[in-house]
Amino acid sequence: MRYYKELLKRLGREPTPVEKEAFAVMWSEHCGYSHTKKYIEKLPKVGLGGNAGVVALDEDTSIVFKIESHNHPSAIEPYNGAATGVGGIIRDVLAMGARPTAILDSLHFHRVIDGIIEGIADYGNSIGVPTVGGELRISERYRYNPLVNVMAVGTAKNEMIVPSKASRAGQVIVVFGGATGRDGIHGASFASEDLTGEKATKLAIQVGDPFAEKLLIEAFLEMVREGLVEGAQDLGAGGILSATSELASKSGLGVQVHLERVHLREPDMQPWEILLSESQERMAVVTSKENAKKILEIAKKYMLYGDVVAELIDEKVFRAFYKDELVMEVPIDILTTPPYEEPLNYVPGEMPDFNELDFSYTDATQVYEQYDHMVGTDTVIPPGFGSAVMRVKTGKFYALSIHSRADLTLQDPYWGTYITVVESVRKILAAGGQPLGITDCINYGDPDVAPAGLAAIMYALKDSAEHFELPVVSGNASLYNTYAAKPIPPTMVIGMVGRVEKVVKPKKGKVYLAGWHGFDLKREELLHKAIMKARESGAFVLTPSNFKALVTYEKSFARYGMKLKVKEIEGEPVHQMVLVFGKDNLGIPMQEIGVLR
Amino acid sequence: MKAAVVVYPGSNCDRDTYHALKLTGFDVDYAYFFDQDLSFEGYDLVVLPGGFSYGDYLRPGAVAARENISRKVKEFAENGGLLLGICNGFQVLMEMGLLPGALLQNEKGKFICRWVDLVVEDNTTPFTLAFKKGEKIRLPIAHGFGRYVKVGEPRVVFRYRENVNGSDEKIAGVASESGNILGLMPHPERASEEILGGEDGRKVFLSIAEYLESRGAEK
Amino acid sequence: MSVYKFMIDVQYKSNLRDPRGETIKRVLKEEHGVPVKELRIGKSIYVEVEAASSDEAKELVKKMCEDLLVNPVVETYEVRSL
Amino acid sequence: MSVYKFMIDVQYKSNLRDPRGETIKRVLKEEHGVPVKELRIGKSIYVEVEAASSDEAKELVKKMCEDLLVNPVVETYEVRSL
Repeated sequence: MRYYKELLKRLGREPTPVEKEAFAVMWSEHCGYSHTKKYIEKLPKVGLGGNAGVVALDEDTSIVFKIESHNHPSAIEPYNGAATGVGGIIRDVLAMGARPTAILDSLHFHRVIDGIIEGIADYGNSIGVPTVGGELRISERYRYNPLVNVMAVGTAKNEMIVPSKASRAGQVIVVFGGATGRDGIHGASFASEDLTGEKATKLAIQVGDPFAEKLLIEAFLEMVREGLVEGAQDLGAGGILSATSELASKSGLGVQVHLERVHLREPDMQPWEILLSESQERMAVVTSKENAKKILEIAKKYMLYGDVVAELIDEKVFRAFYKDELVMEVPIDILTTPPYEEPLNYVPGEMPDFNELDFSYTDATQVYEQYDHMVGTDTVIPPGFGSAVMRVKTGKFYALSIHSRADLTLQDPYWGTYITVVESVRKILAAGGQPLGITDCINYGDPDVAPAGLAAIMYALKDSAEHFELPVVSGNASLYNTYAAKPIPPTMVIGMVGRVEKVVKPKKGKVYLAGWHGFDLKREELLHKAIMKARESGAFVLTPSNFKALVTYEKSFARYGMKLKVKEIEGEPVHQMVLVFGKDNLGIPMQEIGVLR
Repeated sequence: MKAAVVVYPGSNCDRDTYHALKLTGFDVDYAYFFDQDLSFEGYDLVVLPGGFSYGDYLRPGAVAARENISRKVKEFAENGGLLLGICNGFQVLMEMGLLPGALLQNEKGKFICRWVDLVVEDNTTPFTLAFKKGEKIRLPIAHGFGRYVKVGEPRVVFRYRENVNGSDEKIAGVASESGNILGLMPHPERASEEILGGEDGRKVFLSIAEYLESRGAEK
Repeated sequence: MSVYKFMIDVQYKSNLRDPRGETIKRVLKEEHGVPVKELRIGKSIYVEVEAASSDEAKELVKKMCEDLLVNPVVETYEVRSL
Repeated sequence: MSVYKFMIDVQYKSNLRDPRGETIKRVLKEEHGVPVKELRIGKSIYVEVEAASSDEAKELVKKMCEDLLVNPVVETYEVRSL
């Protein structure tokens, strides 16, 4: 265990075997964020702290959104790894009191891995949340470390937003959902292991149950509507241990957990296994003693198991019992404030001339056709056209994008990340949106071997977010993506949400190439104004990063009976050019390059 | 015009169907699987929506079809009420034995979500009065188990215009002999507003309204 | 009362096409060079029931198949005690 | 050369959850009152291969399972000659 000496110091004694297992999980990179915590604190943030970030769509509706990675599990078992990745991020958004309304995925493979696509499709389709967008990058560099990043989005009335913390002693925590088994024990710390270690072969595979997740979504939203939920957190990495300790310590409280009350699927489980089990489709709900009964009635109505598993106390301690046997007791703050690595300082140089690397763009229609992108009847711009646009039936619209440029960050982590944010802003503007916030997922090799790259990425995120005055509302870090000590390209996936006033659908007619070759940050503002001007005049706009890879756009237009015919365009890896459909005088260089018939 | 949308554990398109029915002027209620004292008394239309009832575990619609709420649905249909099964709802109607044949895994073994071209074969059912016979329409499909296998000679109402999932004779929707039950794989509720990409689905709900009004006039 | 174990093999009726099976047969033949003549995919359901005798247990399993586990319109099944 | 027939039973490894089997077991127990103790849903693959002997045929089927039909990370299988 990485910080063992630090644990001895803080505890002032040898940890018991249970405590060793507990701290191995809580202080793992996956739960503890030790390498990114200090950088994250410097990011511009807004809104309610908690699992997933919140931004305001309008005066009475909030949008919750976050990205998470499930890279290690998907490398070991593609189908279940990807499926449980979807389940986890959906519960993160749900825990904020929001109905999940959209999923986007960012996939990096060495070839299309059917198991991962089917895992995302089966889980997302079954829980009835539309998968409306994504990106698919193919490169040999991801042969042993496929990247599966999933972004979930949800909407909620402002008054329904649930804090992800307890608030006073005397509250209780109900854990409800599927039954608890030995799934994924050490899933969290296993996710922070180099894949050749013997840990990787140890079966920490979790199997998803989308049917239980759908029941969990409807049950939890009913509890929120009935005003019974005072706080919530989903059970993910670290299971009951991390959910109960984090809910308590965020309000300076302690917690006592009673493990014998957890509904088990495998009756012979040891107390520490119950504490650390990462069984899927479970939620921790903070409520009053009086409302706990009503919460359990709703859980039962939806065929789910549940019980009051813990109570909040003033004494800042984490105590776990099995019947009256004390299983574990430690000061709670030691558990929930893992050691962190000192952040480096980073001063960016000039942006280099990027070379074109062999990241191939494939036809993503074969992939997104397996996703139900229409369920919910709120998908207004479907996948395949840059950013998706969704509606809220109250008559508001919002744009969603997910984007990464590993071909650039491999050459310069700082400017590669910066350009990814710039291009994401363009994608939202092109959909007629005003960007509201950023969520990010860092996929990196070994931060101890190459700390400078991580610092560069985090500084670029901070600088670009400040440049566009956008809050970074949530995020995730997947580190140690190495195989036989060889790292993946640093891959920063940016998710973005924007408020859309007017929806524009693609119309047949002339297609123009607008903007400039090459990249100059000072000109970007002009490009943005031109995109907004085109949108206001009712023109459709697309912002491809690579003009040699328009196959997904072409195949998507074809599905709606339209043929995109454009000349070969020579575009550098980084440029400031966009495609404008049906509008020519935007006050920036433009030329006619084709037609949409 | 009173409609009830049945919500099984795992149904996903109940709210979408509710929305589309409201748009067409229906008075709509949900019929939840956990409502103990539920009755379809006084309803003109019952809809089994799309989704993954019981996660599609074992067979799509297999478990839902044997719930006691489904017994009440069967009684309602046997008493002449209008019963519409969409996608998973169609699978449930088959498993209930209310419609002939079976719905198996798509030919290529993959889930398919896209708009498809169809033709209206029978515009004499209460669900298709607003269409012309042989009318070409476009509706979206989203299913993994939509391959229709014929048993006997079903009353075919909708047919795909090209092979979508390997269905026998490209059958997309069938009605009961008496015509008061319709099952179809495409989603009319997803094609009831232009902003979503098409309005051909609206005519299914308009047909039902037209039928009920004309029958109401006779009563 | 004791616990009896069975395996239920559920196959689609032989007159029904099995496109999935056909695809896998073709891949095995053409890409793996295996001389496969026929391949059909079905379900195998492992079940344990509590009953007073093995006959009673077998009856219970038959009833489960008729009630839910098998779709008589397109499927046939065989029960094997383990 | 002659044709040999086999049935391959493919099941999820026992230490892995089978949410489908769990859900169906629960429905049978709670809603159909059947005393089912355990239920797991797997695949059963009927296959016919051409070979010089039954041993050779069995080897071929084993190879098919390892190459394509079974995912060794999460599934186990048994071959039964018919």
